[in-house]
Amino acid sequence: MNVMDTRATSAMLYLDGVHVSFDGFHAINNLSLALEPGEMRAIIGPNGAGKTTMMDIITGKTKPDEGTVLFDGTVDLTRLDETRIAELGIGRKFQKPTVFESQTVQDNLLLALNVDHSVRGTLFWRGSKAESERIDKVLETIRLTDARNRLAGSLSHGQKQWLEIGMLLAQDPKVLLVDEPVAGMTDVETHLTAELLKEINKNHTIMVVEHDMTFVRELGVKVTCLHEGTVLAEGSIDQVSSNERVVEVYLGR
Amino acid sequence: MPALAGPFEDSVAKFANDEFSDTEAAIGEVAASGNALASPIISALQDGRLSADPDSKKVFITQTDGKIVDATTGAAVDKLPDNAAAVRLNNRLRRTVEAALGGLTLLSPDPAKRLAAAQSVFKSHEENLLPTVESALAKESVKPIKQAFAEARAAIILFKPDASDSDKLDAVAVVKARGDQEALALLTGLGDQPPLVAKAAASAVSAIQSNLAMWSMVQNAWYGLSLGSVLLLAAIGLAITFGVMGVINMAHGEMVMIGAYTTFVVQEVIRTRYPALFDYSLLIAVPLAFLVAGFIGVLIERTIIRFLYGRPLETLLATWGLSLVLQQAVRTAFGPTNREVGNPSWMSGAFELGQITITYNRLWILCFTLAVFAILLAMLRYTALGLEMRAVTQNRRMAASMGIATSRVDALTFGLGSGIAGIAGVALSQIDNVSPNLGQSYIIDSFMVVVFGGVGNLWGTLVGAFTLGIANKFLEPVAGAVLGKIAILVLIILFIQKRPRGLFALKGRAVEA
Amino acid sequence: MTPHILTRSLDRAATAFILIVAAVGVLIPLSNLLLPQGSMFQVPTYLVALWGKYVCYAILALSIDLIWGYCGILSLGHGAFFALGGYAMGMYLMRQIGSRGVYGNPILPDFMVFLNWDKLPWYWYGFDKFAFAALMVLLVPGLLAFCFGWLAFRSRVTGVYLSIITQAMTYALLLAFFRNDFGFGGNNGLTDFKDILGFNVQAEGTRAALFLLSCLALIIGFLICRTIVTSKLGKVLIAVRDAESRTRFLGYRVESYKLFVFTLSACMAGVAGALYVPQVGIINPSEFAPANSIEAVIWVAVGGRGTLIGAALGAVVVNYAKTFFTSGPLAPYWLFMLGALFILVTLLLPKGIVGTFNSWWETSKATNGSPDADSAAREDGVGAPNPAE
Amino acid sequence: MLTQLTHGIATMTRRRALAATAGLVLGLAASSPFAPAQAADDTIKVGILHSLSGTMAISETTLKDTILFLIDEQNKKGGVLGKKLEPVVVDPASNWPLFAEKARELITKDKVAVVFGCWTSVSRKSVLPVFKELNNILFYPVQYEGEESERNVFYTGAAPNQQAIPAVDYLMKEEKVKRWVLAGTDYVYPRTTNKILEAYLKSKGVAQDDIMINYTPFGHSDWQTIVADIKKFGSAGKKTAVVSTINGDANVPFYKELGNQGIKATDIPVVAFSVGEEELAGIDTKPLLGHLAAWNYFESIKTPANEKFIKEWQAYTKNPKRVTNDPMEAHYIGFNMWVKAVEKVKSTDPDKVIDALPGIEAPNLTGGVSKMLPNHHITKPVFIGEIKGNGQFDVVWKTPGLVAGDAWSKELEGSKDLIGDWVGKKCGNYNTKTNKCGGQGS
Repeated sequence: MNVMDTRATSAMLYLDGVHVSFDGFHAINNLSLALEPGEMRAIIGPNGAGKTTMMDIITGKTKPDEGTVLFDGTVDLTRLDETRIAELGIGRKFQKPTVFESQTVQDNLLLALNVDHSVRGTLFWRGSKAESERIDKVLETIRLTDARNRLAGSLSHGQKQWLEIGMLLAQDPKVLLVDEPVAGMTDVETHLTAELLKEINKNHTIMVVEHDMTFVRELGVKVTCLHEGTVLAEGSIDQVSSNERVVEVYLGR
Repeated sequence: MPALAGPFEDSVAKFANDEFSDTEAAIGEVAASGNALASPIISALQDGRLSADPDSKKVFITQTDGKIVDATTGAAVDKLPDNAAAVRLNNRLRRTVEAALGGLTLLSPDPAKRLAAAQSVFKSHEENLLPTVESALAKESVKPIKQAFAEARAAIILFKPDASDSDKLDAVAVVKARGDQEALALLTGLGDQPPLVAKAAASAVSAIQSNLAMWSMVQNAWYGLSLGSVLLLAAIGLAITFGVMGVINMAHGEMVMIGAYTTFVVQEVIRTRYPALFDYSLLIAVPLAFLVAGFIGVLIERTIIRFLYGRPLETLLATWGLSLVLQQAVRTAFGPTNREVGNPSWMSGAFELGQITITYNRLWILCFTLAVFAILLAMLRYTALGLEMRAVTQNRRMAASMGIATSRVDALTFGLGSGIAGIAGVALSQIDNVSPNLGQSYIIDSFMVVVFGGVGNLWGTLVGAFTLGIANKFLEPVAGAVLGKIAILVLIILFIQKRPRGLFALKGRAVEA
Repeated sequence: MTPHILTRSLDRAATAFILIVAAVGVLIPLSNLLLPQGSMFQVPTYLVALWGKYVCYAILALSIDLIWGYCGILSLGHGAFFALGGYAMGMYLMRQIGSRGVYGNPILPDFMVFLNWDKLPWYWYGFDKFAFAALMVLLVPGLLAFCFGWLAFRSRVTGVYLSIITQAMTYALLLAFFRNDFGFGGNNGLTDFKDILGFNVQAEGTRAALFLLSCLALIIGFLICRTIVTSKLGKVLIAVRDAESRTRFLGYRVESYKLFVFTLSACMAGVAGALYVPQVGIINPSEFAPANSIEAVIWVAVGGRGTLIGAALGAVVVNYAKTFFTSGPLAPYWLFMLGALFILVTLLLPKGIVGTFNSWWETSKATNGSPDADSAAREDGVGAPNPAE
Repeated sequence: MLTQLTHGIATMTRRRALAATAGLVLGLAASSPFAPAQAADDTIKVGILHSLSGTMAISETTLKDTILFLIDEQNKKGGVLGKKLEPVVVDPASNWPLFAEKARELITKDKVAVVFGCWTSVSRKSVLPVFKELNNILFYPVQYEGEESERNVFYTGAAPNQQAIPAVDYLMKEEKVKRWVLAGTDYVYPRTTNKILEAYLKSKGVAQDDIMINYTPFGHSDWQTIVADIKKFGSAGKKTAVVSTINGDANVPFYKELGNQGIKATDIPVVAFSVGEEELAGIDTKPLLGHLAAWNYFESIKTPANEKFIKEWQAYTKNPKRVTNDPMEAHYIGFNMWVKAVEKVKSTDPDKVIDALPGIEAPNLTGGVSKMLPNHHITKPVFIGEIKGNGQFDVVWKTPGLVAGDAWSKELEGSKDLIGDWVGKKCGNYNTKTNKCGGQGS
């Protein structure tokens, strides 16, 4: 297979024939997936299907045993580490909300801002109007303006999820990988989150991993179902949810 | 002095002068006297059973059955005079005694005594014993003893100035065939010899040396295994508390120390109450040490560690504090000095395997360590507690929801780790100091073993311990003990950079989360 | 250093701390030198030396707090950097003895003479110059920390693994410095110093000056740490401490940050050691003992991890207690107390003295509704470290 | 303190705040961290500077008890100069800088007249500058490497020529030893002693090939390789002996390994300089029968003075099994010398006592009378003892008379021309070649 052939598709994120195993357990098995620029893709699948491991591979946390992972058609992500990949413009929200709990909401966003990340740069950093305006805007988007001076650790679970999405916004990456954004949220919050992601999708490519089928349906985007580390089905939510195999292994009869 | 004293009596009386030179003269004269009492006198002297009264110049033998006889007459005596004292020896005299006894017991009916006599003659190679050795050789029917007599004869001939060259060449061959350190000592210490003999001796020496050099590799490997077993024993409890539970127990060494002190207490009780049981003292100490250290472990887990789960660095500090308290507590209770823990007879001494000496205590410790390891492995695999333990470490919440009392399992796991450390203390009491500082000297090494082998993997600990032990013992002759140890530490530091999770690391998403 | 990052670092508590240290640094020597002996306020010379030692420990504690409290790196080998700085200074002081050693050899220190060394080993060259020695005080610990950190952080050795290998590092150095062949005086180390920069180290004036210098070093060290922790760099460090991989996914090169503070912290520890040596009069391998490093960590824990003032305060409080309890009838129980302190602080006072005080202050302010809410209490502009690492 | 200060600064004017700070700082610093000293003039204070915790407690605790016992006995006799002696005990916790700190505290705060203390050389080196600066007296009771003679220190333990060299002489003469293993822990005492012995052996015609030198770290516990090496070295056909300067804790595993590998004293005797009754208390000595130790005192020596001392010591400690050892005797001699010197000059003034001490004689426990020499070392007899089965020693040899301690070894290149003479020359390192004080330089 020739890698350069696929460049024609100009996929933002391109995985082909990826394998990973941990101590003999095949977590990812010949996984191929392409995410077009500006696309939002929902990933579903049962526990252990390899969803999070796939994100680990894209963000450089786990190195695949074999296979191709390309960003923007040209950059081989398997050779880079997390920091470098983040710098390229791939942001990630973890399954368990991970924010800097002992710092304020505002500082969390400040840290996420896509500015000079060198030791020197941060030591002599002195803030700018543009930066604070950007933070204000993100705070507004994620509805945390009133909580800006609160410690992130004191936020509710849903607020932490939003703060983490807000950090992604502040980071302003080209691709957002969002792992279970609505876990533990109320219906209203879930709905708001879907709206928020759709809003973000206007300027960003997004990959969402989620179990909540109502939420996935609400997003109304192309769905990929993973099972045992490989793609089981791909298509619209209706197509996928009517797939025999998907029903068998995931949705249940 | 009795008026009728003959030469033998005169000789014996010299023992009462309390002068080493007189004692030496007396040994020679008595041994040469041919008197039936000569052998009993000299073996009594060797065992410290020969007493003398400096005033009356009378000398007495305390027989092994406790009866006392006059050394000159063999007549029974009721009791020793008040001022009688054991005849003193120094090393030189002890050697004289051995040599004399060797001559006297060459024809003893007891095979063990004959063998010992032959070996002491091989060392002393006294010329005047040649006829006796030859007649003994002719009479001997037990093969190894016959061999020993032949070697003793060869040794005498080699040192006999008037022996013929061909006799000496035969003797060199016999000694060469023996091939051990003592043969080497004998051949290198020959002194002036006829050129032919000297040449044969030199080639025998180099043959023995190259043989010994090969054996020294075997020896290093054995020492490495032995050191590895000690490391493994010290680390295995840590592999449970650190590896399985993720708890850094800096007081682990003190659990080892408590085990050693338990052994001391057991032996004290046995010494004062039931001296006959001394050889079983360790067998009694093992379960007790396990229980005592295990109980203290459970106590520690319930009062300190359970409040610190998920905070490994805080656990480290708290348990370090605990180690200080335990050390000082033992120091207060037992005093700061070393305590004596004896070796039971089955753990004393050594045997020869080829050209290396294997000491029983090291051998038993190796066997013991492997047994503990096997039992532990089986326990984790096949018992209910082992199953629960693995369940809790893999997924605490799930285990709890399935009805496992996680806090009980935590306490028991920690108790198990501590108990095994206590058992290690019993074994270490056989080769190291029993002092409040005992644990300190093992804690860093134990952590190195566990980290090197890979956390959470008992097999890793096993391989780690033996690798470090053997590497250390092969480095030691080259670099010296200190540099060898430094080199090992540096290598471990570099190794951790290469494989941050150790030799046998668990891989996967779960361990990194 | 640009002024804005300096001014930002000076809030009320920090200013108060600096003023107090400065006052201590000036007043104690003055009272020692000027007031008549026996006067109520006269500080006897031995106490000047003692407090000088505490101040050096405070600097060491600051350096540990910078990496542990703010970046989550628990080094159990920081005593090694302290000792290396001390050895660099000790080598200078040794060379200053010159021909006044017992053997009167103008070049070789006494221990080399009696081990029959005929010439100075190469690594002793240059230590007769103060400037060179001062450079080495920073460079040697800094370089070791840099190399060690470069290897360890790049391979992502973290948490207890890092703690254990730092311990292995200091243990290896301990064994190495014990060796007489190593050329640093073996077990006895370096001692019997005479002069520093031409002044007699025993003289009251020199002691007073050394004390003042130590206080100055504490202030400078404190300012450097304050500047760092109040800058955005400080926020990144805390981010690394609380969620290392999150920080990585935001595009921060975590290992560079760790390496930077680790090396800086080692240099600070080296300076503390260098000031310590002329005041106590001896440096020997026991300073490398892992137990010393662990004890220094507990100073920080007692004072309050993640609060700079707490670290310094903890060092002084614990060592004051040590001095107090190792004399008189309580002497045999000192280790019980120290051990109990380790346990109790981690169990009952996880935030340390200053951290607990801060929380209390914050709550009382919040209930009183005082407008002055976030000044002195939030001393370092951040919350307490998350106990769950 | 922090509460008050931050709060204070917030509320007070700046000037008042500064004044308050100053007062507080000085008050805190000047109030010593120690319990207030009692200005009792009716007692003479005696400082005891021995580790009661940490690794050295194992050896030093006994010495603290010894001085307490000696003070008790002296006070029963009416004290010194009509005053009672008052012991001041501190714990330097086996921490060398703490030794210096505690020495300073004893002298400055407690105003002791004399200090008995230290065990390791490094602790002595650590307190030396303090004693010089504050001009006080230290009695140091442990055998050491020599190469030192300080005005303020009196060395009552053995110098190398009072222990190592007689032991080697004995082995050469009595045991006809031709090959030597010098095994030691890697620190200054073994290094120096072995240097001296090496030079001495060579001067007696021993070839380099017949000397094996081996160093091990402190607390070394795995002796398999080294014992095997010794065995190998000893099988070269010449009588071999081991001269051991192995430090306390490492001895037990060393002897255990010797015993187990079957090295008997009749094959390769080991003579030790750091193994005494206290160390043997931790070992089953039956396999060690005949191995040797060289000391200036053994508990088993039968003299009326020694028997009385042991009886009273065991009564004082209420422990009928408590052993005595060489450093204890050194303290016994040193303490009595100090008492005599104080009574001679009728003052505890350190200058006067230091000047009075050389020439003072005090009986030792082995039947002789030891004398303080101008180099601040004392004369002592040297005994060679063989280990007995009961953990005691049997004296097999002794020097005909008392041996004077040499501060500077005659065998070492750097010190062969040096002498210590605090009476005539007033100098600890007087060079007899250049006739100058101050080592060999210039």
